[in-house]
Amino acid sequence: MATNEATPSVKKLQVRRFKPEENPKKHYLNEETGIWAWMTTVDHKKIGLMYLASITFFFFIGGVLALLLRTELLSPARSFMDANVYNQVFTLHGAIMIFFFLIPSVPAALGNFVLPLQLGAKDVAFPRLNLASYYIYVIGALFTIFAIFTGGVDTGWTFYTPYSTTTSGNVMAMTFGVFILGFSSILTGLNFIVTIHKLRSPGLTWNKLPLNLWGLYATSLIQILATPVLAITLLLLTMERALGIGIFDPAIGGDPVLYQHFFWFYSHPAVYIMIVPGFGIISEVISTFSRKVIFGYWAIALSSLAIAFIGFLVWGHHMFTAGQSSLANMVFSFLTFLVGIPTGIKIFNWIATMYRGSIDLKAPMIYALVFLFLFTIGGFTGIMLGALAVDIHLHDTYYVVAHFHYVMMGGMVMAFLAGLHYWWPKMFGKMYSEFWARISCALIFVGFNMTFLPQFVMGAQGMPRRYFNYIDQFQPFHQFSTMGAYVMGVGFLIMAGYLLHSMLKGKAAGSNPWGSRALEWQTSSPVPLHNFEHTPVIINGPYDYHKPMSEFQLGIATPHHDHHDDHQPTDVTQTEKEQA
Amino acid sequence: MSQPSALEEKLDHLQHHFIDSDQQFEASKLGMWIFLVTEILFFGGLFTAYIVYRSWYPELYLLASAELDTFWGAVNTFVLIGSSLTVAMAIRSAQLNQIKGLIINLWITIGLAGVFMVIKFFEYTHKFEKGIFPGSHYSYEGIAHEKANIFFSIYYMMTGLHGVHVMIGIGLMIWLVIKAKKKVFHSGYYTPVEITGLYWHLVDIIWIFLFPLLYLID
Amino acid sequence: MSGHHISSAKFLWGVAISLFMLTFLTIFVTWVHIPEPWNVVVAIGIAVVKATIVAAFFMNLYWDSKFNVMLFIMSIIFFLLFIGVTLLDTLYRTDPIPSF
Amino acid sequence: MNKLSEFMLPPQKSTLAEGTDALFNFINVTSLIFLIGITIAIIYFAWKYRRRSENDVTPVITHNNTLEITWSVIPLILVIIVFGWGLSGYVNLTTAPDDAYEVRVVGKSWLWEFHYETGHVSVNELHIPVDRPVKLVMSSEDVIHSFYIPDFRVKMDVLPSRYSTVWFEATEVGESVVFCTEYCGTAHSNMMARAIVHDQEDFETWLEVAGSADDDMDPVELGQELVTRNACTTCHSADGTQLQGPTFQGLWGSVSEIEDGQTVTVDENHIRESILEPGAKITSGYQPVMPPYAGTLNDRQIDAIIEYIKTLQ
Repeated sequence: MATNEATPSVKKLQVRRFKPEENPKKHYLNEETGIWAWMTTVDHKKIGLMYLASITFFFFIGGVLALLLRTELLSPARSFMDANVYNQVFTLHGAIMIFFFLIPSVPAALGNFVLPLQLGAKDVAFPRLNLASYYIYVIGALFTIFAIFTGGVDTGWTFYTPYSTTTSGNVMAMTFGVFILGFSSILTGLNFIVTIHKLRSPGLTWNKLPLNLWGLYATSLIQILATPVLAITLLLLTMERALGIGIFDPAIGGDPVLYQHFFWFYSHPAVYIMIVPGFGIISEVISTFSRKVIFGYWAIALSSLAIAFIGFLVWGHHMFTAGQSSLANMVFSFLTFLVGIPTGIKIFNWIATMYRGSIDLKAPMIYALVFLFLFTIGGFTGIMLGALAVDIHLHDTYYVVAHFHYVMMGGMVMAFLAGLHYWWPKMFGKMYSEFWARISCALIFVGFNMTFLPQFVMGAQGMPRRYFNYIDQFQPFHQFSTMGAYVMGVGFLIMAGYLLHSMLKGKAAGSNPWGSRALEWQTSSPVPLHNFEHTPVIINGPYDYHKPMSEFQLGIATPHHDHHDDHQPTDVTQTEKEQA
Repeated sequence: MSQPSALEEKLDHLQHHFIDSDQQFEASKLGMWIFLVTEILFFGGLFTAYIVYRSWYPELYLLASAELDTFWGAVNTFVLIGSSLTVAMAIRSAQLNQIKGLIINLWITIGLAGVFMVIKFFEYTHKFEKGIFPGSHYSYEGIAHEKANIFFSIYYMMTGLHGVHVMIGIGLMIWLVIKAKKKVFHSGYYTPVEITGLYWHLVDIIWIFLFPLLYLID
Repeated sequence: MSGHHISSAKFLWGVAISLFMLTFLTIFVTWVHIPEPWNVVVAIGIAVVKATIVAAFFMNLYWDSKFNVMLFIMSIIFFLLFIGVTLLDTLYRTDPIPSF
Repeated sequence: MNKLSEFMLPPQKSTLAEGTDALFNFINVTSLIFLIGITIAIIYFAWKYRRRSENDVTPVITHNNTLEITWSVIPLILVIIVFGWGLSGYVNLTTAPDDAYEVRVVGKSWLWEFHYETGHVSVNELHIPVDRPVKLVMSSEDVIHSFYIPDFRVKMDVLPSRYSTVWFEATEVGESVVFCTEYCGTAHSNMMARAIVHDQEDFETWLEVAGSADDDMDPVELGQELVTRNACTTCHSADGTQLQGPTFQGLWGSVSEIEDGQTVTVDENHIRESILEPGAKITSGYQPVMPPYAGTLNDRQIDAIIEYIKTLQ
């Protein structure tokens, strides 16, 4: 224990440089091994990896379901599944992708891993709560799987009443599963907000906070403010089926449009739960691979918060044709356009960051650029759908399907992949094959556009969504779209292949393969069990590439004690307090 | 650092990633406040349903609230405010290291919460006897309004969910009593008492709104 | 520290008694029939005052960090936005009636 | 421009289509210009400023107020234009002229019923006059449906709890497809209808004749016609194919097991009851989803359907 160099009598902060140990023998992956240690771990990094494994599993399931849907749609009417099966499959595809993949993907999986590292903290504020929220997620997932095998659910992921209250199948188990899942999301958000507030390293002021953390912070705020409304909505829906509560059931005097208000009050902000942390990743990646200070730090940070706030006030744009009042339609349309502005600001800031940078087109950067292109298309088609008169024509058609796939998959999933490739060496200390990463990225990019560009045209021509059968005029588009989906599927298989290969036989990555200035790269890869062997001290912003690397590795020595050792010497407590 | 002596005495509770007790306490309290935010929005959904239906059918609320017994509603209000007082006293006892006072105050709170639930139970059974069930099971004919069932759906959801929160509160306080008897709490560490208190006050605040909104519509 | 405010027993009793008085007041007010919509305004007004007292003095927000106060207010603002914007629809719907 | 809109959009067959399409094209073209600009910038920067050595030094550009205000204000102006344009179009779409010809629409899972002021009811066929505003007053019997005619650029949800309206003025004689766009269950994608636009004279003739057209038809032929016209065939096949409901083939005289374990012979009474009150006896293995036809079909028509089913052995 090297506590003596910072004695209680010293009032000034005594910092020195701590160079990260390259390829350490002991790290979080090989200390405390075994199934039981993993399942009971409170280490944020392991919990992050457990989330990562879970969401990968659900992404795979959701993806297979998508391919089944696309294959069925090669021809009109029945080819290998009947209408009821088709309806269940698209419901599951939506519900799994949204509730089990997109919502936890960046915050719970990547966020859990990265957030304390970027703060220089040893863990999140409530580690046991963090583990609990993972198990809550698992329980929610089990309920959903139970629902699938006990009658299935064919309501669409939106559970619109009165269809969801009258249809057969096990809607209750499914809504209850999602209800439980909501708690997982809430607890993660709660944990992150407290962690960002209370566990920042010395010197890490709000204006030095990495933009990824601003993104996660905005996301967490949405999670805690919106998710409870989903909980009450699903509870009311469950009660409607169990006890005939009927607040949303027109058969006994309820109002189904009120359900839509309740549902979208959560589910629109939920879109931002999915995309805002993606913005954070993109900011990190673009700055790192342009090796340049980010352009418009505050513009990007505050626009995340602005999007989070305005995002709460636009839910009614899902209901332009639902029979809500014209006044509400007008207000919602106007506010919807306002969200476009901070989003546009971000795009321009990222491009400006690239200007006169030193751009290295490594896999994470390629994904980030793909994100910029696809998300811009998603954004512009969103403007199209926000325009009242046009939305009347396009609402509930394939145009909407294509739009949100451009935003969610083209935006969010690409950002997630950028983040995954960016932090992969930090997670496992191994490098993946750059060559295969590019191949797979190209396949995904081409396949994605092949899949969804035709859907814009189809939708504008009037092809409604959630259709098992369709009129012949749309067949060529559907076939082209299905081909694209297969190409994309191959891309993802290749990715699974090279990432697995990297995990098993990859070359050692070194602590900072990208030359980043951000804090999480100033510790070893893989990360030590307690993240940093010292208490990091921050004097520069995370994107200050004009300052020497040595200024980013400063810290004060801290005693390193065991995870479960609660008996801390009192003098240490005193010492750190005065220094902080 | 108000009580440095206490800090030095016992640090069993301090987790490894916090620097000191104060940081841990503040973090826990912030966490609880964030949780209360989610609770407010959770009940907020029901209040929204309440307000929307009230704006549509004001006359329904007049008729239907006559079925609710203002007297017992008022008694319950006093009971809950009283229990809020005892919880505040319990925290005070903990802060002053008076473990006996802490346990007594917690027991009184649990008792008052029990009284609340018993009154609620009789209110419910009284309505069930008349056939006032929520939604589609509603069979009472004393209210001349076709949407009376919806009012009672909202009534049962609001008071029922509130009742569930009271039950959870009772459970938490029994757990606190057990912990207190094991001498876990002292003036340097009483975080669970404090945050359970916050929770309990919020349950009280929600009832403060439920009472006039459901019972006092003249 | 802001989080360790200790109230005196007398003070806590005072808070509780003022809450009891306000409860009497809100019941009393229903006996004097105030015309619509002011009866609702008065009832909610008293409830808001009571809630504020509980939040400030029982929950110690009065002495607590600004951020906790902000969180509490923020939750109420978002609730009001939810209800306010929903009412923009529900209050202004037009119900067409078929002519035959 | 015209090529683009012809490729992307269905033909314009109502007075409302032109306005909607103009805004659609405006947003498309503006977006395309921005998208091309952004894409070129990305590719150009990625190439021009590619990393040349590990020791590259980059300039410190933290922000630029003029630039940031510019790229906030220009999009703001553009979206406000789009908002106003969209709103004025929407006001057009929602304000039906007073002299509009009214048709009642009833959505049921999974068919559309159109009631005319003459008392005539047509199923899955909406007959309307050309060059005259038509207002549809719509409601649903069960779950939420949505009434959509792409050629007319109109869409509106059809609710079970209250009425909603949609209006349009068709500009040319012909047929257009009607979709249901709010997911409503198994045969959601088959809940289609045809909007048949007549010229004024034809329309009036149709109204007069439609109610009595089948008077002199042979009952079996009439029955066959009716099961198609009333969308029975959406769920009941005539050739043994398994759909959402029992097939008509071999149905007559068969014994079917109903939900509570009882059996019932398919005779006139059972078929009549099943048409008027489908929920009364559900054949086991099927969902209780069929809408009641009381008020849609008269006795003579039901008899004709029974005669037709008898022939499908």
